This record gives sequence, structure tokens and C-alpha cells, in this order.
Amino acid sequence: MFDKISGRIRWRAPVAVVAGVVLLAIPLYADRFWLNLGSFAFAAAIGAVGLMILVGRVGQLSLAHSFFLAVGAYGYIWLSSPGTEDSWGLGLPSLLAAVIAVTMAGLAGLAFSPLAGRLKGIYLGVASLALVFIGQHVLFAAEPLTGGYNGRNVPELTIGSFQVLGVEPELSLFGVPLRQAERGWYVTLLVLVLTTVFAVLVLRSRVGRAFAAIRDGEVHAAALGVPVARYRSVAFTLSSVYAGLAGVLLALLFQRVVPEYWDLFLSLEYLAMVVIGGQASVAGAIAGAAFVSSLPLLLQRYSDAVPGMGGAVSDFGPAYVAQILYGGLIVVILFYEPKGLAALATRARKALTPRRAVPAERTPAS
Amino acid sequence: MTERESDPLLSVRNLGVRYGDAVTALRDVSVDVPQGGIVAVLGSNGAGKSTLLRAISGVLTGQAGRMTGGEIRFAGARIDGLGAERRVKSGIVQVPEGRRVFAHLTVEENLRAGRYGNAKGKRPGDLERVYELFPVLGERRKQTAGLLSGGEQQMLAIGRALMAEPRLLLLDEPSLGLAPKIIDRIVDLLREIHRQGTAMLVVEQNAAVALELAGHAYVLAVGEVAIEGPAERLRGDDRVRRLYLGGEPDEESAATLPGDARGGTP
Amino acid sequence: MTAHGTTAPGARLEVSDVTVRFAGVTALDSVTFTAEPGTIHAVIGPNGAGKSSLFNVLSGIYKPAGGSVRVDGAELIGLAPHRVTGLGVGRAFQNASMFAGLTVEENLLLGRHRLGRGGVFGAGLRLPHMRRSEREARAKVRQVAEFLGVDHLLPLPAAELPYGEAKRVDLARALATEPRLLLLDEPAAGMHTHEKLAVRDTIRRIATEQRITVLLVEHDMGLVMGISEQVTVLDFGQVVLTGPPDQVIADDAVIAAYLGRAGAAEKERSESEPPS
Amino acid sequence: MAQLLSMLVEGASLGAVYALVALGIVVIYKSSSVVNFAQPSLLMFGTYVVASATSLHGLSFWVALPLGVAAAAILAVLIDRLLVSRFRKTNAVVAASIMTIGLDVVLLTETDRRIGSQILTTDDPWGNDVVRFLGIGVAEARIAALVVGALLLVLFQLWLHRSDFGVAMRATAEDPETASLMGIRLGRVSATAWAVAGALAVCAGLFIVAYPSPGLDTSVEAVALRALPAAIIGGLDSTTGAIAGGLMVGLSEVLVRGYGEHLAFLGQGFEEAAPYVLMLVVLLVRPAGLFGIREAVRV
Repeated sequence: MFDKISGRIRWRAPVAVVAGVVLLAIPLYADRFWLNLGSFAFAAAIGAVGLMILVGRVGQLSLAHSFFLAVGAYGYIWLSSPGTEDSWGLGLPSLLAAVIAVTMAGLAGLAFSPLAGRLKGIYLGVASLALVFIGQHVLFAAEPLTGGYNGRNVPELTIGSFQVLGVEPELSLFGVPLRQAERGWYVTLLVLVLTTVFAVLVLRSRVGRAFAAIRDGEVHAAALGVPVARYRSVAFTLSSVYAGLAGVLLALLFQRVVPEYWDLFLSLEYLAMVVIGGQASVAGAIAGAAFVSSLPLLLQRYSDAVPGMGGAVSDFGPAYVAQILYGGLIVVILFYEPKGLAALATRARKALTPRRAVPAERTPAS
Repeated sequence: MTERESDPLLSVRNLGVRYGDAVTALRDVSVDVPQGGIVAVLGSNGAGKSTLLRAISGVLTGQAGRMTGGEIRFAGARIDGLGAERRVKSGIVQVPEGRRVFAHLTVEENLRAGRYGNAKGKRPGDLERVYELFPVLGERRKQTAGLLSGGEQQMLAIGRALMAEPRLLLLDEPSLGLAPKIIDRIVDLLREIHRQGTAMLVVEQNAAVALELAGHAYVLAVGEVAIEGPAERLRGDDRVRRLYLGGEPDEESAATLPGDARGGTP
Repeated sequence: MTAHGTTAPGARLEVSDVTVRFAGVTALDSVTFTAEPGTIHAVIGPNGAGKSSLFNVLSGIYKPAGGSVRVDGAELIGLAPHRVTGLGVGRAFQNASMFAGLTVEENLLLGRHRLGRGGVFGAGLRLPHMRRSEREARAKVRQVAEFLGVDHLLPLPAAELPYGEAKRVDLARALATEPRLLLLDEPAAGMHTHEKLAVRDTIRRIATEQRITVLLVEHDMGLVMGISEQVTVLDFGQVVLTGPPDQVIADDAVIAAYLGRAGAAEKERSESEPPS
Repeated sequence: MAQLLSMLVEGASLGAVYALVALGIVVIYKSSSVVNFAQPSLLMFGTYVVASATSLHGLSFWVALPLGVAAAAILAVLIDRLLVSRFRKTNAVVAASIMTIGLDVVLLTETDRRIGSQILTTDDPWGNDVVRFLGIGVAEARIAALVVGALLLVLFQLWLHRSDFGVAMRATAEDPETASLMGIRLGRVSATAWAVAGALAVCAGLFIVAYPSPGLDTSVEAVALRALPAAIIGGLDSTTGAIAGGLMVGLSEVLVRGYGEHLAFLGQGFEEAAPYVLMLVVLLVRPAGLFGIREAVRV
């Protein structure tokens, strides 16, 4: 067994190094389209990891993820924009605004504790629907905050005079200028790596074990001393922090956001990311997020090549195909392979590593 | 296959059952119930008694269990591939452990639910026959079953099973949680039902009750038949006494149980 | 004494007048008994006599209609299950259910959950107090696993354990909570005779070496009578009697509870032989 | 006063419609422990069949009605037999419920595509007249919804509590394993529940798209979704609760809209969020819903 673990590490380290080098080198070769695609995927992956913790590790369903994404996005806009007569804003330094906005999303999740702690599984899923609809109502009603149907611009993220996702001051790497697209790629990638490491460490700790115990048997977990309600709301809060962070990054990448984006369907997209990824796997959630977030962009770009899909006139446009695929994949994956993409990875690894003999202890001695 | 007079009504041959991948619940168990007979299966908790009944009734899958071998025949025909409701229609009805009456349904609705298994369908007077046998149920026909006393619930569970007019009644711990006086009443009622022509397979932890009722008995230990014989003989058997009346689990009795002959390797 | 650094003396358990009702049926009726510190106290009775209900009250899962349960004087009733664990009440379960998604080691670590420190931030940022707490927990878990002879199972996925091993891991998990009162729900159910002997020895060692009070529900009379200082007999939700094993074995009411009217007759026949 | 009275009638009418949809969710939950998130798409699908039959193919309402009801019922049974039943074997009810979310997305996307930007009418017999009584005026279609809705609810409850099949269904809801030991066929019980749920959803859908609403368009699915809070408010395992929850949701929506000017501080269109706010309040007080039963935990 220890062999298996160290075998996994031996197997993983070179893969991680190669993947890291490739990810860092891509901006030197790829064009804007691919870099934007990647940035959106990285930002979405942060949100997906947060939802995966709740759904896959604690066994709680949430359909309110889009609400917390919106709290992050609009929190940032409100805090960082200069206020005017018909639009609210505090004009805080943008980095501070981003941090507070993420905190606000966490607090919103924490405020939902009375329900997030007491309701279980599907029940929480239906209850969380309320946040999406209340959120949508508020976003459309609070025009000074959101700009109503027309939406609102997102202030740039700057540290001093350094535009984190902009062009000033000019930077370059191996002669390649680092502009918006390149910076977006690196910044979202960095945040994704940091938050993923954080999530993995949490899931491996006593907190993560408590999560899994609640999922596998809440009554037994309670009888062993795990405060079930508290950990349920901790997980809900943690997932809303991740959503808030993803929301801030998405807003920065979009540069302009409209209220209707943060609707129930967005929550379902995140659910699709988690399900496609295999529900309980960090890497799976990231892969699922990459797939779900880039699919419509890819379909849009290549739809002309597919007969019947091209142009805006077709019934079977990219949006239609993407939605059918998300929904269909949720059904198909839960039906045939609930471990989703994570199971594919496991199978591939098994196929690549030679079988070891079962350790002697494993044959039951009693 | 056609039924012959001399065949046992129920014949379980070399039955093996596993739960999940790890737990073997039954191994090579063979049990017969003769036409019109009462057979008891004894054993402590976890010995596999309930599993045996679940396998006969066809509800193993509810707990991720499955048959790993053997066959089950009823009235000459193989039934182990059939769904639970087909087995009920063929004449095997179980009275589950812990009574499990439908607590929110009335007494009469419970009995109507039991009628679903009757191959002949609805018949005039079928409710009345049960009320005749259990007058207390007739008095409470409109009452919610959850509010009955333990003994009354046991009677309802038996009456509900009788609605299907079974040829073989499977009883899982009919004495469970009942006061001795009530147990005696239940035993008398079961005798009466048997007299009217229903065979029974009774699973019991209460050895005295089971051996009093049955003509033949099996003792299960750790998923295997450890002892088998006429009830009369088992009542005087030292090993049975030791299992139920205490005494150290010493090497001597260990040697007599087949579960240990294999050195314990599952 | 290997599993713990300090010898935690066993707790005194005082159960008085505990009554539990479900939809009109009385599962426990004014149950009263006391388990002395460091002793093995068994609760026996036929199936359905109320033993499981009693255990569920003692671990805070059922709220009784009335009565009091004190652990070294501290009232337990009204506390949430995880707070009951905090009083020093550990429990091994009848069906030995493992958390299937975790390894054996992680299952044992869950037993130490209440003794650990650190939350999400401590874990995600690998703060020193969290790492220390985690390191200590793993060391303690290894000690407990060695004490019960399950240390070789630690890295295995818990879902793959055979039943007998799961029972032992479950016991280790309960011990890992560092209980002063250990509730054992049929520790020998479904075991071979020589496995039962091993369980008996383990329970004895827990009581004698670690001075933990053990409350035992078990159907195997041989096991119960062989190791218990005191036995409480439950029937139909009521305490028939509490006393030392030899007194219990000789009691007519106990025989009647277990064997009904036939049992009483059986007993007469065996009167001449001493209980083995 | 007259205004309040007309709002109460309208709210009750809308509530009866929600109750029909919520009842479907509850019946499915009771028979298979699955929360059917695809209930709105069953409603959309069946209603679309009726609307397209009448407005695109010129069939009469009374021919289209049984077609639509049958289509939704058959679709529901297929979902149960082909997809959900497989999850039941492994008792993976949460996964099955999440699967119905995916299913809902697929079905809604397809009905949305077919409806497009059209507004389809069903040619229903209620007409556009307004009935006047007690000094108030209420659309005929709303009165019809109230009467037919109430009738269906009563028939359903009678069926559930009087018929042998109703007994079987309630027995299954309480203890599936014991029900199967009594010879009750669980598969048939759940298929019936799904069929009934599909049929009820279509009946409700036809009233949702009746006058004064302009007809079937893609916005109807958001209305249908409000059956979920209705079911939760009443308690997922209670048919009485579904009816109560439906009425509460209908009344809250109509009252909030009616008193909109007094609730201006909540923003325009708050009635669409009101059912969800109501659900949160109820869940805070009673986590199992108003009529729901929480089961005792066992270890």
C-alpha cells in the first residue's frame, strides 16, 4: 500500500512538471481566443472546486452557486467603482475591493447556515433555489447596483499603477508582450493553483475527513463527535467563498456584466461541471469546468464547420447544442459512470502501471 | 416441473448469500419444509436467519445482497429467479421481523395491502376471515396501525400475510419484543393457523418458543447449518442449551461447530 | 497500557428513570441502573427489549421522554450527539459501519476528531498548530491500532474490509475517541467462537489495562457471563434485575424473559447441573 | 375589500394549479424517494403537445387534451422505467434526483427550441370572458381552473385513500420492502405515480397558459418551477401538504402582485420571488415542511 502511494507520487511528479511547463508556455504560442478560453476555464474551475467540495465531499446539493458568483462579481463592482448619482460605488482600491467582495460572498453563505446546517442533500438543493430567484429579483430591481438590463462596466484590477489584467506597464516574456489575454491566463492560473492547493489541503485534513464522514453516515459521524450541522454550514460557506472568488475573476474577464447571466442555468452549468468531473474529485471538477466553460466558445468558433449548426438563423445554434450536451451528460454520466472524468483517469492510470502483488496482510488472517 | 405429494413444499439447497463484496452471510445452507409442517430456524443475532428468509422471499437486493449459489424450490418449481411479488403470488408470504405494519394506514388498509399478493384476487369475506381469527383487529379496523400495541401489531402483521392465503408462512422472530403472555397467545394463534393447513418456517432467537411450535429445527451459526434434527431432540441437546442459556464459549463447544473447522478463513 | 499517554479513569454511569416512547409504544420504561468506574457492565435481554433504544439515548441520538443519564455527575440528556462524545462516551456500532469513502486510518482519525484542533484556514494554509495536531492524531491512532492489532489495516480502503475486521476497526475507532465510558453494541455478533474469545480478551484488556468503563450489549451469554461484573436484564423496556452474572443466571424472571414458559420447565431439568 | 376578495379567488385558482404540479412531485417522491426536478419540463412538454396540436395542426382542444395528457404520462413512465428505476436498485436517490435536473435541462432546451419566440394558444373552451359576482370580476378561465383543479385534487385524494391501488401506493411510500413482501409490485406503483404526475402537470399547464395569460411561451417554465417551493412548503411526503403549499404559493404571488404599490421598496416583480421567500421562512421554522414527517434516525 505504501508502495502504491509512493508509486502514485513517482507517477504524478513528472506529469505535474510537464503540465506546469506546458501551461506556462502556452501564452507564448497561443492566440487571444485560446488564452481567453483558458482564463474563463480557470476562473470557472475555482467555482467548480468549491461546489465539488459541497456536493461531492459533503453530499449536499446546492443550486445557489450562481447567486454567490453574483455576490462576488457585484460586490467587487460596487466596492471598486466610483459612485455616481445613479450608480452605487465606494471607490475602494480594486485589490481591497476584490478581497472584501470574496469575503462578502462567504458571509452570504454563512448567513444561510440556519438552513445549510439543518437541511440535508436534495432538500438543501430545493431550498437553495430560493437564493437564485431572490438574487435575480434583486439584480434586476437594484439598477443603481447592476445597471439593470443593460449591465454595468467592471473596473479594472490595479495595484498602484500596475494593471493586473491590462496593458500598463508593458511587460514581455521571451520577447512576447504580455497584454490582457496573456496576463488573464497567468493570473487566473495562479489563483486556481493556489485555491486548488488550499482545497486539497483542507480535504486531506480533519475538516475534510469530517465532510466525508457526514456524507457516508451522518448519524455515525455525530456519534463519533463530529458536529454535523456546523460542518455542513462550514462547507456551504467555503463553497460560497470559492464561488465569490470565481465571480470576481469572471467579472474582471468579462469587463461588463449583465444581471441575466447569473441565473439558474448558470448554477446548473456548475453542477454539470461537478457531475462530469465525477462529483468528488478536485481534478475532475477542474476538467469538468474546462469542458463546460469552453464548449459554447468552441461551438461558436467552429459551428460553421458543422452542417446545420452554422449562423444565428439555425435552430440548432451553439447555445442549444451546449445545453443539450450539459444536460445530457449529467444524465448519461450519472447513469453509466457516476465517477465521471475522474474514473477515466483512474482507469488510464491502472492501465499504465503494472499490477502489483496484493500485500500479504490483505488476506484476512482471522 | 410438476408438484409431487412426496416432495417437500419448500426446498432450499446449498444456498450461499453475500452482502456487498466482503460479507458472506450464508454458506451452503440446505433447509426443507414439508407439506403442512412447521420448521424452526434458530441462531443468535447475525447467524444469518433473517438473510435466509430474505433469500426465500426475494428481497435480498434491498441491502445489496445476492445469491452466490444453490437453489430454492417451492412446490416443485424453482423460484430463486423470480421477483418478490411473483413468489408471494405462488404462495410464500413473509411476516417481517419487527412486525413492520404500515403505521400510517388503518388496520383495514393494512389488510387490504396484504390482499395484493392473493393470486385469486379480491374475494368476498376475506377481511372477515381475518377478523374472525383476530377479533381485536375487527374492533379496531378503522384505527391507525401505528397506535396498536406490540401484540396487536404482531397479529395485524400475521393477519395481513394471511390475506394472500399463503401455503407457506415465513415468520421472522414473531416473539420479538413481546411480553411472555402475549407470546403465548401468538403461539396459540399460529397453531390454529397451522391446523387450518398453512405450513410455516419460523425464524427465532427465542429457542423455547420455536422448539415448542416446530416439528423440525435447524440451528444456524455464522451462516451455516450447525445442528439439525427433530425439535424434540434439539430441546435436549447440550449444544443448543449452551448456545442459548449461556456458558463460556470454550474450545469444547467450538470444536462442535463447523464454522471453526476451517480454521476461520472465510 | 499502550494506547494513551495518561490513564483516564473510567466514568461512573448513572441511568435513572429513563423512559422512551415511539408512537404509543414504550421502548424504555423507567430504566434505572448504575455502572461503576472501570467495570464491565452488560445489558442483556431478548431482541426488542429496548437495548438499542438505550444505547441511542446514551449516545444522544434519541431524546427520552423523561429521566436522567449522568456521566460522572454530568447530565447527558439534551446534549447533541457530538457533545455526548465530548463527555467521554465512545461507541462502537452493531453493524460496524465504516465510512466507506475513507481509509481505515482516516476512519480511526475521525474517532479523534473532537480531540484535534484547527479548521479550514489551519488546514488550507498548513498552519503549525494544525500540523502538530494532525501529527499527534496519527501517532495516537497508530497506538490504538497496535493495541487492537489492526495497524496493518491502516492504509486500506475501509469499504473493502471483511466484516470481522471492520468490527475490530470499529472498536479501535471508538477507543480512539479516548472514552471514559465505552458503549459496545454486540461486539461479537456474527463471529466464530474463537473470534469471540479474542473479542472477550480485548474487552477485558480495555477494562483492566485502560480502566475504561465498558457498557456491553451482547447476545452471546457465554461472553457476557464470562466477563461482566454486573449484568442488567431488560425485558419489554423494563429492568428485570441488575446483579452479578451468577445471580442473573439463576433468576427465574430472567429465564422466563428469555425462554418463555417452556424455558422455566427446562430450567428445572438443569437445576442439578452447575452452569458451565 | 372587493379587491382583496378578487385577489383571494385568483390566488386560490392559481394555487390549485400549483397544487396539481406539486402533487405530482410529492407522489413521485413518496413512491420512489426521488425529487423530480423534471416536473416543469413534463408540464412544458405536454402543454406544448396540446398547443401545437390545436394552433399548428388545427385539432380541436378536446382531441388535443387527451393527446397531451397521454404524451406527458408516457414520457414520465419512460423516464421512470428507463432511467430512474436503475438508480432505485442501488438506492442512489440523490443521484437520481440530480439526474432529473439534467433531464429537465435537455427537455426544456428542446421544447424552448420548438416554441422559439412564438406564443402558442391552446384553443381552450374557457374563453376570454370575465365573470362578475359579489361585485368583483374574475376571468372565466380562472374560475374554471379553480373548479377543475379542486375537482382533480378531490378525485386524487379519493383515489389515494379509497382505491386498492391507493392503499398499495401509500403502503409502498411507508415501507417499500414490506410492501413487496405483501406482493405489491413496486415497479408498477412507481410507474403509476410518474404517469399521474405527468398527467396532472399537463392539466395544470393548460390553465397556466389560459386567459388572461397570452399563451404558451418559454416563460411558462419559470411558473411551473414554483411547484417545487410549493411541494417543499407543504412537506415533500404529504399530499395534503402539496395542496396547502400550492395554495400558499398561489395566494402569496397574487397578493404580492396586487399590493405591489405598497411593496415598492421590494422592487418591481417581487411576486416571482415571493414563493421562494415563503419557502425559506417555512423551512426555518419547520425543516420538514408544514405537513412533512421527519423519521426517527436509527443506528
